[in-house]
Amino acid sequence: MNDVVLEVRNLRKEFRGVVALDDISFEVRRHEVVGLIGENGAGKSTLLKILSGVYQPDGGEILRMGQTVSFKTAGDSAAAGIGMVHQEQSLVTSVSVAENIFLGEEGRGVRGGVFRWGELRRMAQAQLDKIKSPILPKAKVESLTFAERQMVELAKALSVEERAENEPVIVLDEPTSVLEGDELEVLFEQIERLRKFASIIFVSHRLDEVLRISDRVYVFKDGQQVAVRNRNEVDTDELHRLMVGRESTSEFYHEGAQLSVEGNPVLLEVSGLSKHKAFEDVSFALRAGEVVGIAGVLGSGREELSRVLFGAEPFSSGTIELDGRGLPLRSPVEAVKVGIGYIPAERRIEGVAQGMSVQENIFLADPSTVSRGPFLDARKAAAEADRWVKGLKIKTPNRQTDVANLSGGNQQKVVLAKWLSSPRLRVLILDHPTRGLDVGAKEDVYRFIRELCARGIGVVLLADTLEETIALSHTILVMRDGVVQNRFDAHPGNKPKPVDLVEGMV
Amino acid sequence: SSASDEQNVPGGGAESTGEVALVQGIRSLSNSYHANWAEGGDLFGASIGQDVVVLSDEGDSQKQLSLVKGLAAKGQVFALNIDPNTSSDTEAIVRAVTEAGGYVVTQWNKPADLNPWDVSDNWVAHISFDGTGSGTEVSQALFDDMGGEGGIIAIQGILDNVPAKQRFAGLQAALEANPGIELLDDQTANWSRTEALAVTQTLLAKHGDKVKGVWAANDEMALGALEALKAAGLAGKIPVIGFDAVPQALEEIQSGENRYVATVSTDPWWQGAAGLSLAYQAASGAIDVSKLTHEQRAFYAQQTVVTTENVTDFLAAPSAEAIQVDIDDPFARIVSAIN
Amino acid sequence: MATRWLGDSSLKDRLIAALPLIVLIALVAVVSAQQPNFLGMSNVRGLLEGLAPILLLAIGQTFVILTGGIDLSFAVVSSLSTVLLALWLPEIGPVAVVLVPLITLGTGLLTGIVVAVAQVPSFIVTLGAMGLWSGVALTLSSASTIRISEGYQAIGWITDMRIAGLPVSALIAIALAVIAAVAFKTLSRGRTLHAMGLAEKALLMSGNSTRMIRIAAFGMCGLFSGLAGLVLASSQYSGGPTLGDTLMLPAIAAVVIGGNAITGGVGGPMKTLVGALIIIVLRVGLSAIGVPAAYEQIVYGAIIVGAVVLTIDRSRLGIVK
Amino acid sequence: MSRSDLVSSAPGVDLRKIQRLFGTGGPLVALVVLVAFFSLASSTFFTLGNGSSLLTQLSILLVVAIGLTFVIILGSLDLSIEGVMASSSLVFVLLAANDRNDSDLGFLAVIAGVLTGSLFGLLNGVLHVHLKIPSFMVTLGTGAIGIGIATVLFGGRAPRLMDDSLRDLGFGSLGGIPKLAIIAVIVLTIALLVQRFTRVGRYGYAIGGDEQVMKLSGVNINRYKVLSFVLTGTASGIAGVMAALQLGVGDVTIGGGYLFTAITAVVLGGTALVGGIGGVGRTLVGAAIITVLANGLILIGVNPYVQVAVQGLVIVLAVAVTGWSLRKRVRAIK
Ligand SMILES: Nc1ncnc2c1ncn2[C@@H]1O[C@H](COP(=O)(O)OP(=O)(O)OP(=O)(O)O)[C@@H](O)[C@H]1O
Ligand SMILES: Nc1ncnc2c1ncn2[C@@H]1O[C@H](COP(=O)(O)OP(=O)(O)OP(=O)(O)O)[C@@H](O)[C@H]1O
Ligand SMILES: [Mg+2]
Ligand SMILES: [Mg+2]
Repeated sequence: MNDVVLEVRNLRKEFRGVVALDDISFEVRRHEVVGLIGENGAGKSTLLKILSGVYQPDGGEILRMGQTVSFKTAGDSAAAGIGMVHQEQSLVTSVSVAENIFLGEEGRGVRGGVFRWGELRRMAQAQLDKIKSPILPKAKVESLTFAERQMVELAKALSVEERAENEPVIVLDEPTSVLEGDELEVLFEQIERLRKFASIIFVSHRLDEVLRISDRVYVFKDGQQVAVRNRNEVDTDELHRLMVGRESTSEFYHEGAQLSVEGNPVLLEVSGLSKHKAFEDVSFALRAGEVVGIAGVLGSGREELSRVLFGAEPFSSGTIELDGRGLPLRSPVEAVKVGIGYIPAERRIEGVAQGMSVQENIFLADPSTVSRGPFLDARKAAAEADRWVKGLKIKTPNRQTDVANLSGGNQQKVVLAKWLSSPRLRVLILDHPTRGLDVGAKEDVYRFIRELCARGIGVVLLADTLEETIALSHTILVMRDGVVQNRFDAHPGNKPKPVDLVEGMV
Repeated sequence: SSASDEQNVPGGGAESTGEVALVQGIRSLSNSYHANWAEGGDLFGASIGQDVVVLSDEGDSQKQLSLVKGLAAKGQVFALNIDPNTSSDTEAIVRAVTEAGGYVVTQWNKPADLNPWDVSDNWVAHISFDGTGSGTEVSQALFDDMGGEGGIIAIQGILDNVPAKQRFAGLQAALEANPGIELLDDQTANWSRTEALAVTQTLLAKHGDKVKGVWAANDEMALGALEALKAAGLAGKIPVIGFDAVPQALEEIQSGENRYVATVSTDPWWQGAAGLSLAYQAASGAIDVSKLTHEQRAFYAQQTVVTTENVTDFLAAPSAEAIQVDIDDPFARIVSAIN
Repeated sequence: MATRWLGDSSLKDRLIAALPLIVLIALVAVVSAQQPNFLGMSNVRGLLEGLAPILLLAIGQTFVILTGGIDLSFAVVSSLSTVLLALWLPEIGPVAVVLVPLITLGTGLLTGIVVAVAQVPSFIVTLGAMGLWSGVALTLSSASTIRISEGYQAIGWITDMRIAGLPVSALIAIALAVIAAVAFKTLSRGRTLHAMGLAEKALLMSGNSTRMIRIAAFGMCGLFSGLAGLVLASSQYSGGPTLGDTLMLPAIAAVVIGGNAITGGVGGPMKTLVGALIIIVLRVGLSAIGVPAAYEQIVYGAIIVGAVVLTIDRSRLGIVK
Repeated sequence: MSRSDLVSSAPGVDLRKIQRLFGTGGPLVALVVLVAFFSLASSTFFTLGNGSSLLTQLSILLVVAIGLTFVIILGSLDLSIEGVMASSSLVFVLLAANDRNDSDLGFLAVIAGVLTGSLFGLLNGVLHVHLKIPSFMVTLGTGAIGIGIATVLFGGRAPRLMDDSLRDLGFGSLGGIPKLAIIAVIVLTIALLVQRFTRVGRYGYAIGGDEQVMKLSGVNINRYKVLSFVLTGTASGIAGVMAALQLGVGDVTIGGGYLFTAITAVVLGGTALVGGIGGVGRTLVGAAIITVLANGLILIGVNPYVQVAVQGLVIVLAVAVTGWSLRKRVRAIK
């Protein structure tokens, strides 16, 4: 069985009270791409973190090339030729791209403890060239956008191939969740190239992707391995069933539930909005119950636009009106006061308040529903929190758990709950709301978006995929280089095709 | 013992244990002035065959006060000879001692309008030194050395400190008497050698060769200034004076090479020994505080301007015999009543 | 089985939380073993009188430290407030007792505004404020101690009044700590300061005015500095431009040694209370058990470190800076 | 937006180098403004005499602050500086020719003094890292210990340094430049190189920037944290010896006042207390600002009480004004 390059047997991991992995067995064969899917909190990242020496298992063993090994630190695992792209970004923003790519593994870049910058930059450039990225090795990571950082993460993982003496294993935990169009293609090209001499573990919640590039797919559920399938013997529906435990609803996006907004009053009116070096002369109206989707690739300016609408960044000219009244928006404070909510892409820092409990996070924006005067109504708060945890299927030991201990997807659900729990909410700005959510959860989110609309709340949506954008939106703006190229009416019935959007995007 | 400190009978604790505890309160042992003071106290302790406890507050008024209050814990009458950190601490200290039924002699710092007889017999006396007088004297020594001509720079102590102010007042008095001398500049260096060095350097740069003499409110700073002079190659050309008679200053005066003209000695050994002795005699009942005169309870004690003539008398700690006279009669060195 | 785990961990948590208290008790035990009267009425009273100003300063500092900032000017502000009292009590009498804390509240708010609006690190701003306010205090008092005789009765009670033989100053300070702690627990936004220290950006992105929160925290610190000033002036019968300065490090140490995270987000006034008690016992205890003055600093330093080893709750601190 | 300045960040090297070294112009501007102001306000400010006194006053502060930079970059703090300086100054003087004992180790004494500092640094680092105590508290404690040890060594009377060749380092000068300043420059150069080209230096930034992430990369964080503390301790040791050379004595209070001045210098220069950002070069600017300010205020004869106040105000203004344009809406300030 020397064909197996990496194997785990009966792996077990508990976090004070939570069983994250329960008797997991898993193997990676030479030069194959192994897909790993499972609902949020199924234990995927935990397994991968054990493989990369971040966590220590509570039971079971890891075999590398048939030899039992134990990875005390991330260094050990890297030395054994295992490279990892973490789900939550793991770059040090205060230092350069080059340093990040080789952090702790500078190789030729450091001689006798002395940094040779020229060499290090050349090495980094080589890695970046692999993924055709224009990013400069000397650039500070903090100056990069979220997705650009993801590319650096990728370059970092790819650098393992040189390091590993033989049979490198490259582990990618949801690398595609922030990538779009071109970037995705680059990634898949790389995987194709790598598989010639390396093995790859690939986690994604986009089942079609998984099927497209994996040879075998493992399905995790509640910390257990519930199925292994070869690519040729499954389809996405079956994967979905294995994962969620029920048939995928025929009508994933609940398009049927999309109500017409004809004649609804205009909530948010944006006219001639410009931000220096970001976007120009953007105008649109958002009606009660309407979803305005904004499509565009990186640098299209849509991220900046969404932040400006929330007051998180100043704008240079134009007006933003709510119910026909102009908004000062000097900070998010004013935005939230008038009922604008925002789900940021930067979940770890701007989304959840790490270190605070799930409950505290849920009522961070608007505790009014659970307060009696200035005081907290503890019983009500507890009940409400539990209701949200149940309603959004947030996987957490209890409402007191530190939100930092939740799986990525579940953290996202907590952020969602934070806004949904506010009766003040009039407009919700969603920047990649389903990023990192499993299909089941995605479906829930779509359902919630429909319900919001039904409640007459307006939604500005920066979706993960074009399909999502098209399916959920009433109106679609397509942006390129900070300018709105096209507008599509996407009411039920006359939805545009992805290709229609793409031509405006690139 | 709690009964006895509820109604505070002076010496109420005395019944509990016979012996009187001997306590010195100083800033810290990390400066030679207070080290010598503590040494003097030990000499007294030895003379009656008892150990002396040293409370050092590290310049922290609140700590000093807590320490004094802590003395009550011993449930024993105590005799305390203390240098209050600042004059704002004095009243709190003496009241705390009164409440604990101990006996205290304070030195240097006290609010002008507060006197032992206003407070209680547990505050035996306050001893201080007329900085103005000595300030005038030692300044005169500096001016004489300069030949009564030229400009000087003055380095002041911590600004809200009474002796610091008196000493500067002394300087100004001396300036009145010496029209030939001009005060070019005065700056504080907070009693610190390091700061004094920096300040002196700057003032030298500012006033150049107009500077003919350096006046410092204590020896630490004078020695700092001296280093600045050395660096500028002016050591030995420009005379320096200070206060407190710390060992290194005395050695400088003795060697004379750097023209360290004079300092003022309040005789810290005496302050330690006589002060503690006075408190002890009150505590042990040897003297009846209520019968002491106002002059005996708040007086300026002798201090000496030290120059090459008399420096040898101040170089080392006094012998046990030498100090015995002051132990027997703590009032021997009274110069005058305070105010 | 999961429940078993929960049971254990929460027990462990409770133990960790109790450690500062255990350390305190241990210290007291050691000292009173050497010094039976240490827990005697008169000495306890002495300790508590010493506790009051440090505790007040430390509580104020806790508000700021929870937000992840620090206020280095607080001790100097308390000195300034004693000077103001000394100058005003004879003039306006009891009014000064109300006015002065309000003024220090103002200085605190001012600091907060500079930090929040100009977005300058609190360390720098308050370092500057330290210089500024002590300059002001020196000038107002023309650098000398001002004895308070006329109008003293307006603050005299703070030192003289006793309840069950215990000084009212300390009792008030402790009461304030408890009130603050209860407020943190029961107010619906009671955990906002913690959120500031843990995740400022997330807090702002949830529409909380991090600016206002920060300003308020510094305001509280200023207010408490003023209260500490009242106690100091009362126990010293005077105002002095440097009266409270030396309490700066002890008060900050009290906050941290009680188990509050210096990086913010973790802790509360009750931890501070225990920390302040530990510091007080240390300051007096060492000489009480007869540690020679020359070695006191060494022992003090060693015990500080030793105590923190036990009192810091690492499981909640995350990264230790 | 970000992509464009990424691609275009190649040219304009010189300016970038200066920035990388001395930080984003701000503090540098403040320094220039102060120098300009004092040169106009006082005829003596820009003279050779004052120049060399500025240099001497800068040198020791600079060395302390440089050392401190290494731990502040980690996001940690070292409050033990004054205690360490006290101990190392006494160790040094008591081992060199002095008026207390008859030892005369000459330059070896210097080494011993410096190593005393390194040892304290090691102690700080080990306690902080391995017992997981906030550096703030560890160093508060060890600082007291340092003062304590110094007090014991001091034994009631400051020992004098009698070795003339060593003393000359204290106040001698080489071609008009004080020897102390030359020492400081050497320390500065070494520190710059260490920070730019060694693992301690580089990883310091990464650890301060995001320690959690640093863990994921498998670097042995603890080692480099401890090393940083050793660097700081060593610098304090050097500073202690320098101070002893300058004053000609070993003294318990010899480090008095350096702690806060040094922290101010570091932060004023633009090194963030939260860690990750800054550098030794910026500290030079910060220390210079402080020294110029103190010196200048005396020259133009500002009343001593007011001096403290003015210094405070200028420090805040310098940082606030120079950083005004950098304000962001969503930002953790601390
Ligand atoms: N550090 C931790 N402390 C406590 N619990 C944890 C920790 N890390 C993970 N868990 C728990 O372990 C379970 C598995 O988490 P994991 O991150 O592996 O899920 P996942 O499969 O990666 O989900 P997602 O698709 O959302 O990333 C979750 O219930 C999570 O709450
Ligand atoms: N309540 C608040 N909480 C947190 N940050 C805020 C708050 N209000 C404003 N800010 C941010 O603090 C900074 C300074 O406040 P100011 O009132 O100048 O905002 P601003 O006018 O948008 O700033 P600018 O004039 O630079 O655009 C601004 O960037 C602002 O976005
Ligand atoms: Mg995951
Ligand atoms: Mg503005």
